[in-house]
Amino acid sequence: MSTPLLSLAIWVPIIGALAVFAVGSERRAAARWLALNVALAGLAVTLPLLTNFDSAFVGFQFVEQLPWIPRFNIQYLLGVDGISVLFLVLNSFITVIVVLAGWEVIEEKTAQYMGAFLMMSGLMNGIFASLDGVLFYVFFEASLIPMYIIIGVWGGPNRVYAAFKFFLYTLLGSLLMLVSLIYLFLESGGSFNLIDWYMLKLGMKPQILLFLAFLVAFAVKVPMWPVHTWLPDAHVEAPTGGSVVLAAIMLKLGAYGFLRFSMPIAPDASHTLAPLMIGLSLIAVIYIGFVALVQADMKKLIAYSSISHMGFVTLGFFIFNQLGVEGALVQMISHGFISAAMFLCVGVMYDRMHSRMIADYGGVVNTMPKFAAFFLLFSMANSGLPATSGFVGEFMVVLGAIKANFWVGFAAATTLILGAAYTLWMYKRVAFGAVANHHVKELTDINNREFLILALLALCVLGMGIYPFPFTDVMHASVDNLLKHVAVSKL
Amino acid sequence: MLNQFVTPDLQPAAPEIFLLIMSCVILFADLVVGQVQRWMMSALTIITLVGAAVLTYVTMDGQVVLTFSNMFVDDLLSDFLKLVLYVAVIAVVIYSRSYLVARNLEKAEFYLLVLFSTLGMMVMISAAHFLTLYLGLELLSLSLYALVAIDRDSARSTEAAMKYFVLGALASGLLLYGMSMVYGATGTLEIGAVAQAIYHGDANKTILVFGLVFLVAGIAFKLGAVPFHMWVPDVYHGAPTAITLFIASAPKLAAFAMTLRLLVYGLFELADQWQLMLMMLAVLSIALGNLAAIAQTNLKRMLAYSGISHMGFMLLAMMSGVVGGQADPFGTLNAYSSALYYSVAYVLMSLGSFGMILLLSRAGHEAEMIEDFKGLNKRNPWFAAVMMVLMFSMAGIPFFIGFFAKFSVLLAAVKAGYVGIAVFAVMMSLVGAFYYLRVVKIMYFDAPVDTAPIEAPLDMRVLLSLNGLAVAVFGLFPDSIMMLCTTTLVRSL
Amino acid sequence: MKSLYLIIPLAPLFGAIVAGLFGKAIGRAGAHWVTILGVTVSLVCSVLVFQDVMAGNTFNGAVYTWLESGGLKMEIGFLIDQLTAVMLIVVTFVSLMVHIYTIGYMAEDPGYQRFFAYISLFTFSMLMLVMSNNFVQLFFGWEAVGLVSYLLIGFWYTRPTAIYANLKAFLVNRVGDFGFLLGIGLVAAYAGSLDYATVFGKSKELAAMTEAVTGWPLITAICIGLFIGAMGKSAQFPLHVWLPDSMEGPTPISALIHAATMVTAGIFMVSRMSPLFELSEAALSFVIVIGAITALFMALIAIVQTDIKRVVAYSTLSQLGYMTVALGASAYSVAIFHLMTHAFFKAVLFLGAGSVIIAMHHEQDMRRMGGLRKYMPITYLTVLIGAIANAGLPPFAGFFSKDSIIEAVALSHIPGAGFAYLAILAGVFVGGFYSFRLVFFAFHGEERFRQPAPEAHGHAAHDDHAAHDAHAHDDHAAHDDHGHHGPVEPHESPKVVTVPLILLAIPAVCAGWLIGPMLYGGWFGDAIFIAPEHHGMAHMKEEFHGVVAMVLHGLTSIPFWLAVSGAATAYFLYIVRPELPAVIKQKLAFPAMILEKKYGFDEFNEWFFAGGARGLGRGLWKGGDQTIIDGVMVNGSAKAVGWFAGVVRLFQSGHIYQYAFSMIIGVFVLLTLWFNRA
Amino acid sequence: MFGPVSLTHYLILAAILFAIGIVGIFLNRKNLIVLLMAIELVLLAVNLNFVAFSHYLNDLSGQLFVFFILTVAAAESGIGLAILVVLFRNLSSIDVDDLDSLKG
Amino acid sequence: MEFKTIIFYVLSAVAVLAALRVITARNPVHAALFLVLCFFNISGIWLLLQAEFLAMALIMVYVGAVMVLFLFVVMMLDINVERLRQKFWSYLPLGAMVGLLMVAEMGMVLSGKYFGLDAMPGQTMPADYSNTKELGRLLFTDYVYPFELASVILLVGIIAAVMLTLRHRKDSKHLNPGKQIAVKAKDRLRIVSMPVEKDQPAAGQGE
Repeated sequence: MSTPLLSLAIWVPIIGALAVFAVGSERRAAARWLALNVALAGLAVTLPLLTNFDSAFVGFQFVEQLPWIPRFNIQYLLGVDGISVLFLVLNSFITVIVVLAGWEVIEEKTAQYMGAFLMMSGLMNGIFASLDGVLFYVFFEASLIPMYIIIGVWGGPNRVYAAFKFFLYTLLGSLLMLVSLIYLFLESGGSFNLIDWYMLKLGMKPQILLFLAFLVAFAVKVPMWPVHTWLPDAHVEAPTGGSVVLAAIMLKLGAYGFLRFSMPIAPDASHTLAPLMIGLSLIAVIYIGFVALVQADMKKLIAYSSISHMGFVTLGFFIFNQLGVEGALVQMISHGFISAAMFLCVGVMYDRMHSRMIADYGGVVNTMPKFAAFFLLFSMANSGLPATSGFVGEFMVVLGAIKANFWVGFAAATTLILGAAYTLWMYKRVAFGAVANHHVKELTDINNREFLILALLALCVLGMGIYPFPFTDVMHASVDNLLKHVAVSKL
Repeated sequence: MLNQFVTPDLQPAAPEIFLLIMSCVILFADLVVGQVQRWMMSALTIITLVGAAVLTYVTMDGQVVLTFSNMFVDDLLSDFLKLVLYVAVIAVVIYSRSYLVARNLEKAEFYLLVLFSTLGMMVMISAAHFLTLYLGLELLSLSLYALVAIDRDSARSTEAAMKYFVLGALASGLLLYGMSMVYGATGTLEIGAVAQAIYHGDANKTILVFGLVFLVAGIAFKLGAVPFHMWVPDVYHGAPTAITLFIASAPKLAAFAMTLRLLVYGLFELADQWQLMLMMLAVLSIALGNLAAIAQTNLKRMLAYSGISHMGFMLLAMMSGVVGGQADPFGTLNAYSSALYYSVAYVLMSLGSFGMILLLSRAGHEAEMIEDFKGLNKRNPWFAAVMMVLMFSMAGIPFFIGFFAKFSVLLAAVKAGYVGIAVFAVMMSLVGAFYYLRVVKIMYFDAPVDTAPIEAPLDMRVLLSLNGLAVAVFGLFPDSIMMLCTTTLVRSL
Repeated sequence: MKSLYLIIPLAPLFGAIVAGLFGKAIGRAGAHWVTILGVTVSLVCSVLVFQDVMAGNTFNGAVYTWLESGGLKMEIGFLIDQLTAVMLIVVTFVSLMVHIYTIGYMAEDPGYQRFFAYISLFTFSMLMLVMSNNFVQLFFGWEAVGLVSYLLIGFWYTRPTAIYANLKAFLVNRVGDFGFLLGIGLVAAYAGSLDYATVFGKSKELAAMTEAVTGWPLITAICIGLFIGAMGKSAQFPLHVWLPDSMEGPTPISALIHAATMVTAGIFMVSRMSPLFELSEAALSFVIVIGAITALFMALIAIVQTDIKRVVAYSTLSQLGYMTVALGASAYSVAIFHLMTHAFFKAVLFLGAGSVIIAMHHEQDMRRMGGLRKYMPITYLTVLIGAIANAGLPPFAGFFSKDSIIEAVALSHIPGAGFAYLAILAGVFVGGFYSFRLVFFAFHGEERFRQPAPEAHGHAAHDDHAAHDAHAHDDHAAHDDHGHHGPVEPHESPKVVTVPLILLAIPAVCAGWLIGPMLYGGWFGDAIFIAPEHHGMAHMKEEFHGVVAMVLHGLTSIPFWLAVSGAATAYFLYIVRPELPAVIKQKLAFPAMILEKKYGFDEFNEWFFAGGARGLGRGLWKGGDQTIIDGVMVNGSAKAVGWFAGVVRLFQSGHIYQYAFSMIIGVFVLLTLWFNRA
Repeated sequence: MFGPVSLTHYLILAAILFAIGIVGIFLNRKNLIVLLMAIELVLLAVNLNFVAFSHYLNDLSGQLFVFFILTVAAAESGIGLAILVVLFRNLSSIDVDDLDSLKG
Repeated sequence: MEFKTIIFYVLSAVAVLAALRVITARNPVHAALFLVLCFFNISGIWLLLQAEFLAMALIMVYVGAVMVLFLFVVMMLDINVERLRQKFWSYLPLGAMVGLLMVAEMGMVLSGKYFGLDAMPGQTMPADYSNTKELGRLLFTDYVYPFELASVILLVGIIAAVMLTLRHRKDSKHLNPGKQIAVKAKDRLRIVSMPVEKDQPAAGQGE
């Protein structure tokens, strides 16, 4: 057997996290250096996934299969396809960023902070790599724990409410999924293997019910309207790193779930309920767009913008064409970079001013020109400017949507206006203008560490915007296969 | 006449006999040792339990052996449960010691009563006759009543003991009434013979069901299922924490054994009837346990209510064994082994949780309020992590043992077609997650109020750590215990 | 040759990157040298390409595959044909002039390097736009110029008006892009490709289709969608509102972006899409009506403006309207021709205005000028040339293009052409009037700059807009100065300012003479497609007998006399009877107010769109998210559970008898239930 | 009904005693001792059941069961009364209503 | 109505009335005495059922030991009798209703012909049959295991009762069994070696 790359991607960060915990917060420097090394190692083990990935191959690659709980035929079954492979790399990359972002800022319980993020990184890799229902579920839920701790321990003043809301909201969804998984296990004659489930014939009613159960689970995670209200709270209260991971990776889990579970397992229900999904997605895009416009808190604004962008993702999935699905996937990755960068930008300011309120800022560009340049780039990317990654996904989804239904595309395209409006209006109030107060006047520009982080993300954002071909190239075979599968009725 | 009598085979009961003898030894040793060297008591107790474990393990052959005129059964199930029981009791003894010493409660009687109640549980586990079941139950209960009142100068403890006593006696009355009805209907008190009689249709169903109601009531009391749960919070709360630890852990195994022996071994033919009763109890327990726990500020009380809901889950598995009067080899076995697994998992988690309260307690300070855990992460990250693992495990979050317990129970329920109830159960466990999270919140998010260092003997620290690790490790590799549960039941049913 | 094409956009990009990222390292001189070098290289290459294209070598090919999905292959590639070649020359030439001019204009600005980086970046974006061979790249360039425009309008980011204007510009443009994107989406959905050549090849098929969901004629839907984009970028009514405000940017920007190049992107795009537009009568009607409205009504506003740059800005709007009208009349080549001539003379006007502004120490109000002619002769002369050209008097550049437009509209038969014809004729008069009003007001008559501030300074809005142009570093000081300008002594601007003015004035005079080859010489070859039924151009070709003949003919035509009368009116009102305008204004208070309020668009947008969106957002947030979802659903259910928990607790009263009772009831209920079952 | 004494008679008598015992438990709000006595009544009823069944089934195991119940009940009473005494020492009352410090 | 029936009804009636008084009596001493009465009657009924040994045991164990214990405790604790009766009547209707309903329900089940035992008029044993002997035989053979368990239960009862109620008062005189057992002969008995012969002291000193 070749190197178990996926297992490495999962367990290197987790075991590393335990090691970081063991180092303890008293030895701060040692803890964070170890954490950085672990994060880098985590990234290093995911890179071969990309280089060795055979994009022409339909199906799962790097498959690892071991019995885990033979009692219920639960397997330690890992594998990636074109849909999931990129997320592992993205996740590991973001972990590095997060570790760097918390370098000096986190003064309390540093080891726990770093360890929690590494732990989460491993768990989330597990989610993307699992091909067994229970294994997926286990990772899916376990990842709540570190996030709960992160929000609660290092969060803002209202962190307790936010952490609870986050945890309970997401748990609500996943518990229903658990029942669905069990149902599928029994229906499939005793298998938790996803691939078996894909082949499983199901009646319309079970499909609808399964779809709805999965919907609750994934919709909360995405989050879709109207189960989105945990996100702004969680984002606002979470420390910068938490917001970054939340926005960049965690939200993707829900969307990924739609592709992995809902659509292939219940294709007929997916088609039947597509109008519902599209409707909810469009509400997310438009309704949330308006809501984002009036936010006074930067993080909240970006959080709402995340919801809106994720609306694009779900929209892309449920128009059932390749442009839509691939666009949505591209959007997910791109949003991973952009939202991470946006939250980091807010974090940079927050670290200096300890305020996230837009009104407390003004004229930041005067004192932090380098930072303002990055911030502008990411703001523009957030509003979907071509040549940034933010454009690619939105463009593809809009094209796909218009192909599916003009009015859907029409509604989706309003994000062009709304997205620009709320992002740039915020940028205007924060960065432009004369120096608003003496706090702003005393701001210092970003240091080398911050520069490095932002520059890395900027490269990603631009690179993906200028040459997205490799990203979609990886997906083609898998997405194509998925769409073909979904097109065939299971009734 | 007398010459017909054959001396019973004592070997299957060797652990019980050993335990009894050792109890007497300890009783006498107390006289000799006196106040000064009490540690010897706990050492002797542990030696006794270990010895019993060795005996149990050595005599374990997987055969179903009946002895004492078919009153005692030694099967794999009993051996397995007893082994878990020893482990639990050993943990209880180790966790309790410093707490008891600090309160001047470490009397020989404590160890004796613990051993006697252990004996009672062993008798229950091995009961093949209504009488032995009853006697085992009483042995257990009487010891527990006394244990609850062990801190005799505490009004709270004695109040709890009184409540426990009155309600417990009422419950045994109910149970006995049910037994008498079954006796009347079948003409026998032997569990196996009862099953045979019902199978052959000799007994009247109406009377059986009439008796069954009382039996279920008695069982439900012991498990602490709604509406027979009222004693649970008060007793858990009122009893000294060391005793609560004991009541909340090991007896659940015995209660499970009792449920299994009475309902499955004895009245399996009536499964469609008692399953419905259990369903009512399960639904009520899950709902009420979780809801009431939310409103608690006392950790012991909270864990009591959580225990009620856990027992509801266990019953959920018990009620899923038979579908439409038909026993399906996979489903039935899975249901009961899930219930067994759930009980074992619960005991493990319960031990750890109450152990944590004991860990934080010290002379003059009962760490039983949730508030007392404030900022534990600052004080001691390791034990905060252990408690977190326990809480998440109780909430049924993976990768901990509680998740797989819940998982297998839900699987059994869905398999039996109770999808609605399964959904209800998970929704209620969402409510449950709230109060477990609150404990984690207190430990991690809040600043410590009490900054006294945690003083606990090394053995307790080590064992508690192992306890937490077990919850985590058996969560990562749940199959070993699951398989054990299944095998046990396959070989014993 | 392909590498040559690549050099054209990449050279300015290189300059932009160097100046932008390493501005500090290379210093001010380094920044302007590297960018000017880049643009110069670009210009040289453009000329080479132009020659090559004239020799018949067009090019259409991909550079790399940008994306491929769902059978849609999107490439970055170049389409080099006659249309592109013309645009290349215009863009690079104007850009180079602006670069040079900037050296002088921005000499003291602290953001010097940044400015050069921006304008080079703009040049790159614009070049990408015009060289594109597909919709994706077009859209990229489209948005990229928008971005740079955003950056440049807000160049002086400390000024509230500037950052208000740039946000406004971006958002209004986004509204246009919204339509544009829908148009592109329809193309992609129905043509299955975003490559020009492929799409144009399928244009006939597209024309026969209807949109599946809406039932609209497909080609019309596409064209109107695309044109909405053009309306945003080319500031057509009602999306014109951003352009006047964009004058907040430094003057070179107004010249480069908001007059010569970016705003004409829409015109260029529609011309590029002529194979599609030609197939939709409805779309053309729409185009011509919008264009006509813009041409006339924006020109009217210019009459009442007193800010010198704003006059030019509204004039630009009006001229863009003319171009649009030409498009609607299927006279694409005329539109491009006007685009080109306009680029030159409008650049002259803007840079001239800029020169005046420098001379006046950043005073933009014409009421504080007058009689500048003798102080700054070169500027005066060039501005005069620009004004004449703008007014469309022969034989200046504007004449040929404007006249051709009028001619083309007259010959057009599509619905709306009649209205358009009247509108643009009226526009000619107005154009003549405001052009000369500017000249007379600023350069002739009384020297008002030595007088104390007139009452208009009390107008807050104007104050803000007219506030100190350059020298942002001295922002606060400038604010303090404002309104207390001491007597200024105007003087001619330095060479870096005047040389580009002169260089631009030359084509402003003579560019029109290219009319023969450009319009009727088959210059554009296959680049522009005209449906046979739109025979206006063909007819005009027959009528055309050379430049001189046209000039002579022009002298007898109505437009000429309208323009002249407009100029004469201006002379009368501002030289002969300077006190009259005030009187007229008093007499016609209501129309004057409408014009001064610019028809109330800004107020309406601010109230309806901006305020409405904020109101809606707040409503959805407070009402939807906070009250209904969080308040009722989330916290409500949490509260309900909590309340329920409290109730459940009450059962646990602590009394034994109650506990016993609960047990008994349990048994009792079970008993009763099973008694009934049995 | 007034025919020869049958099993049913005994059972119903037992049921009546059982009910009285149970009602006694929750009816009594003041005196814990009476509570204990009520429990004795319940056990008595059960014993009666066993004896009656034993008689009619001609099977001695019922009587043996009663024998053990009596034994256990004695031990139980002993412990119950011990707890009662301890409680009285702590509370100076055996009022059932006073036993409410643990609740909620 | 045969004699046995009359006896049954008389005994039953008294037993039920006594039971009712147990739970309604004002004075706990009375309650205890009524319970004794009830036990006596039930004992009589058991005699009807030919369970002679148990009937005796009930009297001896219960009446003789347990109830006396009850009485001791009642008397030992100083209880305010008046207070004990408050609010009794307000709960009575509910209690009576539940009790009656339960009896009715149980009666309906039990009076049905479900057992099939009524056909048997009960076993009449031969005159030389000894219920006690039979019980004893079983008790020490088949029931040896429960028998042992019962002993353990009683042991627990003892231990518990002692643990809960035994108080070491400072001024109380008690023996420490541990010490007693640990006593060694040499602690208590000092063997003094005395010379058989003793020196003659000075005359007259020993007087």
